[in-house]
Amino acid sequence: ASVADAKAKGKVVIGIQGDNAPWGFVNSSGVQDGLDADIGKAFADYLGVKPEFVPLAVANRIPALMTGKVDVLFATMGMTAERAKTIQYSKPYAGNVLSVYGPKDKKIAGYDDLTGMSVGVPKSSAMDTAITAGAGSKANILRFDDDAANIQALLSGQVEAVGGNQFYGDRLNAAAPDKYTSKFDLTILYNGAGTRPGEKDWNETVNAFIDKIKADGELAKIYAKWMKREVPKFPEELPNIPFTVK
Amino acid sequence: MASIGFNELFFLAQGLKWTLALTLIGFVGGGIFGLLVALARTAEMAWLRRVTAGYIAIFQGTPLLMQLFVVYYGVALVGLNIDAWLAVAIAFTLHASAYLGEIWRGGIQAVPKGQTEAAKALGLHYASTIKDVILPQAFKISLPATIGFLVQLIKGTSLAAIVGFVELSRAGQIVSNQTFRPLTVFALVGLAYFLICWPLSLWGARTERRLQTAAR
Amino acid sequence: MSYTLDFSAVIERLPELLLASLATIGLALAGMSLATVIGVLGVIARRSRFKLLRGLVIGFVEAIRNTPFLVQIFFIFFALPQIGVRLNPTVTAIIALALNGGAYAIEIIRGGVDAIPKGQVEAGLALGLHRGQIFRHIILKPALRTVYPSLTSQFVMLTLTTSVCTSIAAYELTSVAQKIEADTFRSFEVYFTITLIYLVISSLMMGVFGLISRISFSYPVK
Amino acid sequence: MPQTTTQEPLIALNGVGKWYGAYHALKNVNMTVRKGEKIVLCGPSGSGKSTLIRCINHLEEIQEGKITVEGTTLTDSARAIDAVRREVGMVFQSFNLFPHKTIMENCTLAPMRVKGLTKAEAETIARKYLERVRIVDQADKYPAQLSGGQQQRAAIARALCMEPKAMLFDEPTSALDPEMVKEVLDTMIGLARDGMTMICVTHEMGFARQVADRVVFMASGEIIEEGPPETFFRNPQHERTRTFLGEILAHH
Amino acid sequence: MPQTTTQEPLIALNGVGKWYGAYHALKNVNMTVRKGEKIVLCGPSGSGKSTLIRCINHLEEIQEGKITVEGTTLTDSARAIDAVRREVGMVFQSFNLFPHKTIMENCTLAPMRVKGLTKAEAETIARKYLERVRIVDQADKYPAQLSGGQQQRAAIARALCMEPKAMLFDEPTSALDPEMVKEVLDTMIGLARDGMTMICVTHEMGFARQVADRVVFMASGEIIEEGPPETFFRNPQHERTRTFLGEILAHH
Ligand SMILES: Nc1ncnc2c1ncn2[C@@H]1O[C@H](COP(=O)(O)OP(=O)(O)OP(=O)(O)O)[C@@H](O)[C@H]1O
Ligand SMILES: Nc1ncnc2c1ncn2[C@@H]1O[C@H](COP(=O)(O)OP(=O)(O)OP(=O)(O)O)[C@@H](O)[C@H]1O
Ligand SMILES: [Mg+2]
Ligand SMILES: [Mg+2]
Repeated sequence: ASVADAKAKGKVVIGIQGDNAPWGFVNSSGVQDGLDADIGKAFADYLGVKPEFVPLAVANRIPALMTGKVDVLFATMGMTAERAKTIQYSKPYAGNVLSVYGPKDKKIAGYDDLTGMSVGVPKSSAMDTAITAGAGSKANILRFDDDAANIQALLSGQVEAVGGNQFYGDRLNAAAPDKYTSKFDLTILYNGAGTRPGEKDWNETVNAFIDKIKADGELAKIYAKWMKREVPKFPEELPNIPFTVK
Repeated sequence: MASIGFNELFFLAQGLKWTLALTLIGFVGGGIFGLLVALARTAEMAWLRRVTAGYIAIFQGTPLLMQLFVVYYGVALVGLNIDAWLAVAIAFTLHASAYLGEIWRGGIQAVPKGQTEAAKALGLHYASTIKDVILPQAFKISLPATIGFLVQLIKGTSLAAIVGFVELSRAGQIVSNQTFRPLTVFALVGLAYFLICWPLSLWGARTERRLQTAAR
Repeated sequence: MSYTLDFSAVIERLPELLLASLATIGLALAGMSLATVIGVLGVIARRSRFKLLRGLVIGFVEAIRNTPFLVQIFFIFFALPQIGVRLNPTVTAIIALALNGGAYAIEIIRGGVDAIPKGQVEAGLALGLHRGQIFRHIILKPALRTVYPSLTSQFVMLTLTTSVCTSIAAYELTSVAQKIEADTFRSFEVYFTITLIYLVISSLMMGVFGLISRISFSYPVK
Repeated sequence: MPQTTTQEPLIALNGVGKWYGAYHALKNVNMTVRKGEKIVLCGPSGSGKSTLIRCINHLEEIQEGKITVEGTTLTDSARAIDAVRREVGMVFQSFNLFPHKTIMENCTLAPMRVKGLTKAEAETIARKYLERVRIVDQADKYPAQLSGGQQQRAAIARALCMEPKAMLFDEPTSALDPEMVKEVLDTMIGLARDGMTMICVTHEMGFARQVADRVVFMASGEIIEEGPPETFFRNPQHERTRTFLGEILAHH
Repeated sequence: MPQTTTQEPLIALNGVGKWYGAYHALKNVNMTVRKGEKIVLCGPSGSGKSTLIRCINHLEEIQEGKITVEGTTLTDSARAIDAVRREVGMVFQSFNLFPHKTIMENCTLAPMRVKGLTKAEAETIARKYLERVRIVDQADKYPAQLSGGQQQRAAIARALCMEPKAMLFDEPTSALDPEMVKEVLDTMIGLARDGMTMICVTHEMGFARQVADRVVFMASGEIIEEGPPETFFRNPQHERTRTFLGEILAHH
């Protein structure tokens, strides 16, 4: 469906993740929530249509987009050059400060210190990508289905460190006070919206929308609500990741 | 970080509802087509038996998850956009009919040959022979195995998450990601499955015993 | 939909997938072998004089058969460390597969044992053989032969179940596939490919099972 | 005590040849059975007796020759097979009653499904024949609740309910305990007396003497010799027949 | 042609009573079998013949009375049971050969496991007894590859390989085709001539006449009468025996 179709129908179908708080998730009442959900709502407003959310899992977000089951993905998708060969990214709208977390008393200052360690990451996440790139050959990387399993693995001692996002600190602290801390930051990974390659209308619309919310402070509001921090400064371009359809 | 409260339990219960609905679809679709598969597998035409054998090999030889994926997304690739319900109905039917068909083939072949011959000698036609003579006995013979498979199918419905169903397992995963208590959540989910499956298993075992004593 | 399948990314990483297939086969073989052992020992325990032992086996079988494999493997991986048992993902996966397959094997083999004509046992008794000898020399092989088809199809299912081991980060086919999918977003290509690989693996298994049957159970029956 | 028989041939086999794969099970078999005639078929194990009578109602296909029953030539066409099966009833060594149906249901199934009788009509007929074999009081039991002899009589009644022109028996008493053999044989003798056309595979030589018009002896898929019981038993023509009779009668 | 027998009692049953649940299957059975004696046990179906001989080697437990074999009283103790089973061999109606073992392996299993013989020793013995029953050429085949008569002879050889003092036979020929009965009976007659002590449940009256020292007739769990074959067949004392013999011999 094209943007025009969506406008005609008065509905845009947005794919978000179903279990990745605080980005995109389904809350206990069964309603989608989180940063991506709020951005999706703003996007629908921008188009002047109603949003329809499809909660997706990591394994099926791309198929859902490619087969037209959703119009656009706001699904916590870290932007990498390799992935950009398959889907069309928009301009970035969020950034992940990714860190390695580990026990307070252990020295982990950089990738080299991960040598020989088992390190947990949520499978297919930005952390997975970053740590695999940085320490893939040195560390024993265990890829769990989601953040919950990843954190549980650290708590139960199945791994010695985990790659996590900015929220891991709070969670670890709540589960085991004062035991774990952030060790070092990985590269910042930006999230972009995903559309089907070659579909200019969606890409341009999404980019225009992102420009608008960046400019009018709406993104900052949503960011503060969910990420509890300032909007990072976004790069103008990323190597080999085009933001627009060529 | 939330704790596991009423809301979470209610959410899990919603998931349970879908699990039961998906199970029902699998049972009905698998039952009907499984019967056809079993009959084709025991047919007199050699080519039909061979085709069905291939069908069974494919659906028993690949993970159900992949079958769901291929039916829902793969078919959409070639331009057929089907509803998620239809997709799970088709995938579960294919999957369950392969297994049930194989189980019931065994049952049909375990009915002594003399029974078919007696029916033929009385002039009964194929349909009547199957319906009045073979199936009632084959069904009895394969009942325990059938129930065993149905229990596995109930557990297998969890894979429907890939086409977007938030059934019991997926609900558990979601709750676990909100509460960060995967152990508690999955213990609850495990218990729920146990409570659905166990009565069925017990019934299966009881029937098996009853059939065995009756056969003596 | 104008999606064009492009397998180049998958083909590039085919070696990874093939290596992971070997891991999957390894997990499956280890799981099956242990499951068979558990199955036989479980059947012996179920026939024992001690009520408690029989009860334990029944409880074990019911608990395993009526809960999802995912819950079982989670339990071993995440709950056992709380009592000090910490197993790495591969070992966890093998144990979980063995216990799961073992529970089914107990039920299946028991069916085969029950199907052995009473006369066989009586002939053994009349010859002066003891219960253990009768089980080992007279019952076991024909019982396994009777249930061989059910047992092997259960084992094919076990092979496919190895894919769930990805959730505790075990190294096997599905986890590698998901990694490749995440890196490249080539979901269809990846999933189609591994579906095919699973089909090849399970067909190979069936072939090998057939061979084993021809070697081990080749005695004629009427 | 052979019965008088009319001259019309009810069943005729002409040059029948039958192979199981490469194994030649029936070799150029010729045989004519007239209405009311009673034939006892005997011969060593594996000689093709069962095969022969199973070919008559097309439980086995033949590859050579021709089988005609009441004018209908048995081809592979479904109509010919149906017609023939309606005319001949068959009783098996292992009874083959349907275990999940009562004796009454066993007897009414085929008349209802094949002849389209109503339940009431079928039950009337069934009661008549269950009476005939003297187990009408067992009508509501399941096969497993009956003794072997009663089961075999129920199987005979079931076949009779289709009111066939001829009956085929394949060792109907050999799965029975010695004491039950008699009751089944008595039933068969009664049937014979009533003029039923019968082909019966059996080693009960007493029965053969008592009711057979002809005894047919088979070996290795061929009919070796045949004749009325007196001649057959007293003065067998062939060496093979003689050894066979010797063995059969030796330990009695 | 009864054999001379020594006077020592090999097997003795004293006031044996046996219940299956509430069903009284054996009632005060008394019987003595001397070394070398051959007993034929007959009686209607369900009369307790099988039960009786199965009690002798403790395949069934008894609730009343006493069974003694070669001086060992059969209690529930494992040692007594082992001792008795080593002394008596048993042959079943349905052969019960082990289908997954060759005839040779069937014969050597128990001698190796129970008596601790080496494979070579066991095979020497096995070959001797397979020769004895004339199927030594079939030693490497599996049971399913043998005819019924050969299977039963293999079962006899298997029992003999334990070199028992007595043999129990439970209808050893009734699952066989008529032509195969003779070869098994011949084997048994040979055994009898060699002086083996035997208790044999059978309805082969020719065999009884030929080898039995005594025929024992049972009905409803009781021994009704017994005697040497001539007297037993010619002049049975009890009405029940007479009807039974009538039925058994009627259709032969
Ligand atoms: N379905 C079959 N496939 C191959 N060979 C068969 C088949 N049925 C019978 N035979 C063979 O055909 C021959 C004749 O068999 P048939 O059953 O007619 O003999 P029979 O005279 O009835 O013997 P019995 O007295 O043992 O019943 C036998 O050698 C048998 O092995
Ligand atoms: N395990 C059992 N449980 C209950 N009743 C039994 C059992 N075994 C035998 N009986 C009953 O005990 C009685 C005697 O049985 P048994 O087998 O000794 O008879 P039999 O004389 O050998 O008969 P047949 O000639 O039919 O072999 C029968 O009424 C039978 O139903
Ligand atoms: Mg036959
Ligand atoms: Mg008996």
